[in-house]
Amino acid sequence: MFIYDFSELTSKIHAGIAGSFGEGLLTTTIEMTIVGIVFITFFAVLGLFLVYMERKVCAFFQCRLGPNRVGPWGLLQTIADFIKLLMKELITIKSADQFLFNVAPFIVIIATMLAMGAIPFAKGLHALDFDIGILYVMATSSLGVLGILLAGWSSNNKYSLIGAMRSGAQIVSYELSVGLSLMTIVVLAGTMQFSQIIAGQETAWFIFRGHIPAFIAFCIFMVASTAETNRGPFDLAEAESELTAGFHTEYSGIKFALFFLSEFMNMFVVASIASTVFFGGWMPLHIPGLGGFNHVMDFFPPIVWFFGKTFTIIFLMMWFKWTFPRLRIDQLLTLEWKFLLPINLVNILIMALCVLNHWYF
Amino acid sequence: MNAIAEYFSDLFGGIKTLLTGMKVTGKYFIRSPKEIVTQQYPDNRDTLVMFDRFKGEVIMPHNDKNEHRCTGCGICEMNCPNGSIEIISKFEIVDEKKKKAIDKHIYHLGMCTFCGLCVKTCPSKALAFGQNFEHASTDRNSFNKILNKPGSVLTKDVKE
Amino acid sequence: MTNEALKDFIVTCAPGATFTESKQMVVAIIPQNDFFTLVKKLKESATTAFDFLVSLTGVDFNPSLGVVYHLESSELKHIVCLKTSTDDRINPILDSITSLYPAAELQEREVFDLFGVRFNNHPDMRRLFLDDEWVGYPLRKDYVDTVNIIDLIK
Amino acid sequence: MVDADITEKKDTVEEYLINMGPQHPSTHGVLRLVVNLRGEIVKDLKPHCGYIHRGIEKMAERNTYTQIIHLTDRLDYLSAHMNNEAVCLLVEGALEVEVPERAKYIRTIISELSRLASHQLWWCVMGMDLGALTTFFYGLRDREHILDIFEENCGGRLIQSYNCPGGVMYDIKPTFQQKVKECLAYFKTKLPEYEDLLSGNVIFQQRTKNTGLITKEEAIAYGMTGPSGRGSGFSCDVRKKNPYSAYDKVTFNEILRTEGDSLARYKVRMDEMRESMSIIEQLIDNIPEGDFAAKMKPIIKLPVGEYYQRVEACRGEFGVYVESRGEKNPYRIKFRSPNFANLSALDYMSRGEKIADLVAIMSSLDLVIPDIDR
Repeated sequence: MFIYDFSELTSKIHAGIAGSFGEGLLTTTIEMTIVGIVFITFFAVLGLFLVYMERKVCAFFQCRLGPNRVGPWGLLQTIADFIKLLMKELITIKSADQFLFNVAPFIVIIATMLAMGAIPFAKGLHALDFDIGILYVMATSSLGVLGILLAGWSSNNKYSLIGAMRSGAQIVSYELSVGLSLMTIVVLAGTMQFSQIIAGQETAWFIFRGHIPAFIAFCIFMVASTAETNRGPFDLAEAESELTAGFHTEYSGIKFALFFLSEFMNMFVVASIASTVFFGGWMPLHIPGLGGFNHVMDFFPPIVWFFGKTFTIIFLMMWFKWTFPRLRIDQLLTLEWKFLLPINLVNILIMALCVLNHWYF
Repeated sequence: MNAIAEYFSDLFGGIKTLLTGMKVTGKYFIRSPKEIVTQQYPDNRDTLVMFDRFKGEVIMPHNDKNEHRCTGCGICEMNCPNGSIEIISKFEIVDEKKKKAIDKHIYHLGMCTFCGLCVKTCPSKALAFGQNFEHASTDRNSFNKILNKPGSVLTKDVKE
Repeated sequence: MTNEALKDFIVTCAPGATFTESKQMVVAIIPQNDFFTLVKKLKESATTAFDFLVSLTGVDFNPSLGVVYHLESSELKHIVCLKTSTDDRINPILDSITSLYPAAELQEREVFDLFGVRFNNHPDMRRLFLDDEWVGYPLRKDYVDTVNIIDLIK
Repeated sequence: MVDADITEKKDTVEEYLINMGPQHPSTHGVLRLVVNLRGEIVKDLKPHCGYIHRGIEKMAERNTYTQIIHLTDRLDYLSAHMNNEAVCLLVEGALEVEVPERAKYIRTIISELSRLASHQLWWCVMGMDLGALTTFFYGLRDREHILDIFEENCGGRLIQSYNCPGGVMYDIKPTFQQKVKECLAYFKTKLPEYEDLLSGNVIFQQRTKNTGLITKEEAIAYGMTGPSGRGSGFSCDVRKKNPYSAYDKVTFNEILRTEGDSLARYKVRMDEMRESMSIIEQLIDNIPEGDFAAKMKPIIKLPVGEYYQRVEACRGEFGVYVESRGEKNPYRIKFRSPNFANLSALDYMSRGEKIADLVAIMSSLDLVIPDIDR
């Protein structure tokens, strides 16, 4: 296996900076700043691309063309929209809680960015590699609900409040399923560290190694994570036909754009976790016993594998959104507590049995 | 036991209906270039042909000798439910006889509801519907149109 | 039920009822005081069973103000038209039939809005279409359209 | 007189008011509902109408009978043709004019095409209200084929003004039959997709089943007609009850369901689309030759008296009541609009339901606001 390890590059950069500034606080600060700038740039570019992708994908589902006027195939449409949102007036609500109202979108976006830090894009290409990586991602990604609750509460709008309360109930419930379905794989992998999880999938991806329980876990993860990102059919917090725009009814301009962006970035985070945990992340498709095939697969760079898998899963989530009607709040909770959670618990037990008896590949 | 069977039949039945729905949208996604029905409106202006009965606006057809068929009888004005037609007539001296003719046939497009009564009731078939539908304008005076062209006269073959 | 039997039924319930000629249905003019009891009987009696309020129309008969009711029976499929009116143009009051037909609630509000006829025992007698500050009742014949909204043509 | 206006209530910890509308995505126009909520549960609601009140009845009093027709287009714009037909039938009935058979056939076919187009629009909007946006585009796409037929033959896509007393304005085009058949053949391949995408979907079923319940007796008392009434088992189809135009020459079923919930109303409409297609198929090849309109006097004066004419519009019974004093204008004209009666039942139906169900119920009633406000 000759996959390029990005840690070589990063250690070279580190050596270069350390050579000039010496090991210490200054170097760390400079490195962190560089990482931060890289992430914010990546964040913005990816967000714009995802919005474009959503528009095109949903257009094709709906027998439409999608954006096609600004730039070739409408590629610059999202950039134009972004500029428009930047220039729009920021409406301040007279009776809103100003501080919370302004801080809410940033909480949402920061939570998403924190979660992004732990995602391994290629071998050695990640900002953080905790040994409790999965736990960290779950913890940070669920922080976003705080922002949504605050946004709904501080807007002083009843629609917003209903949306925020729905979102709270929804995320608190579905966090369980997301966690448990990831735990199923953790049982199989024996580690919570993302780099270790990917290394464990060198022979074959976990969804194949863990066969039935892993597949069930994947299905549950897909459902639960779609719910956690507040995307249709679980977009009750927005529910534009009931609550006009839910928790962000009163937001405009760039603050609205932050909410908008965070929805898409959450989707990316969730999809990349799914691809990392179930489909080996940047690990190429390996089938045990077929050395030649595996060799050919290795020629594709890992970053292509990672984004290929992630965008496939994002496409799947878009497919859900543009096909299904929205659930009602009681049905949403019924789905979680009556179906997903019991199945998940049984599933994790089955996985434990499989691991104990070596019933996996 | 029955309850458990019901639980699983609910679950799998539900998943099956969801997959059927996804099959429909997925089919359209895969066949998307063929299935797209969007009309590229301003681009397809050259090929866009409206049906001949399409009620775009009321027009008064003139022949190549700049003659129209309106005698100025006022039936269209009377029949119009919302007063969008105004006829200003004048008296001409033709063959030493005083004769009524139209001076201006004013049509207020902004008030028209396209009911078609003027066209239908016109005894000399002087009015017709035009197919132009791009009426948008920033000047409201542009909606007050004079249908008879300047200098036009009544054709000879219209009986009084 | 034949039209003749229906006429007899109406006359027995409301002795003051008179009938006008119509090819389509029985049209009965009922005195204001007998009206509610008549409708109640028409609805509850098994032979008539008028349970469906088709339409409720306010009419300015000039000088009297009235309401025209079209009732139909969903089972027996016969239809009747009832008219009642009041001569008081300043403070016209009729009986509400909302307690018999919930469908009448909004329609009576509409009549109040456009003709100014108040209905006794109506749960929520407010204007429906026009704002509360509107002066006059537009569908009355003596209504003067000061802002010239409706009278567009001459 | 007690003013029971719930807008005067104050918000408390338990109960609060929200204004749905006049600008709200799911009220489909400018209807305003003041909803009293307890958490997500609807306690009661009050409709506030009049945001699009144009005084059509007052305007009609100043117009002649031919001029009124184009005003009725603007009531329930999705069943514009049926509304026109109601006025025309009333005038023809009062003057005892015999309408040519050809006109009757054309009217019936266009009516059923309107019903089909209206139900397609309703279907896509119902999906959209429940959050499945894709249905909206599929419904509109299929509706376009019918609107093209309208445009070619009547000149208008939505509001055709195709009827006139005595018949129809112009004769149909020679391609009419061919185009209608093609359109039906096309739609028959698409209707199963509607069922796959929405009707069968488990989320949709759960959302609509047992919500907005109304019994047959209540539906009659509230005057609910059309598919909404038939979803509760109220046999109210005017086409069956008092056949007009060419409805006595075709065989079709009146779709009745007894459940009385949103799903029943949905299914009634879905089945009505099939019935409409069957009616058109029975008529399309048998359009008799002859005049497309009877000769009418240029100035129509109705004899003194009162007239009531009912037709089955897309949303229920549309009625026209005319009080004539023998002049060329009606003394009083009233349009009995089906949506107005259906709206009055909304409060009853949505009590105790969730706010998300309220949206589904409104969708299943298929309210068209200009018809309510008139």
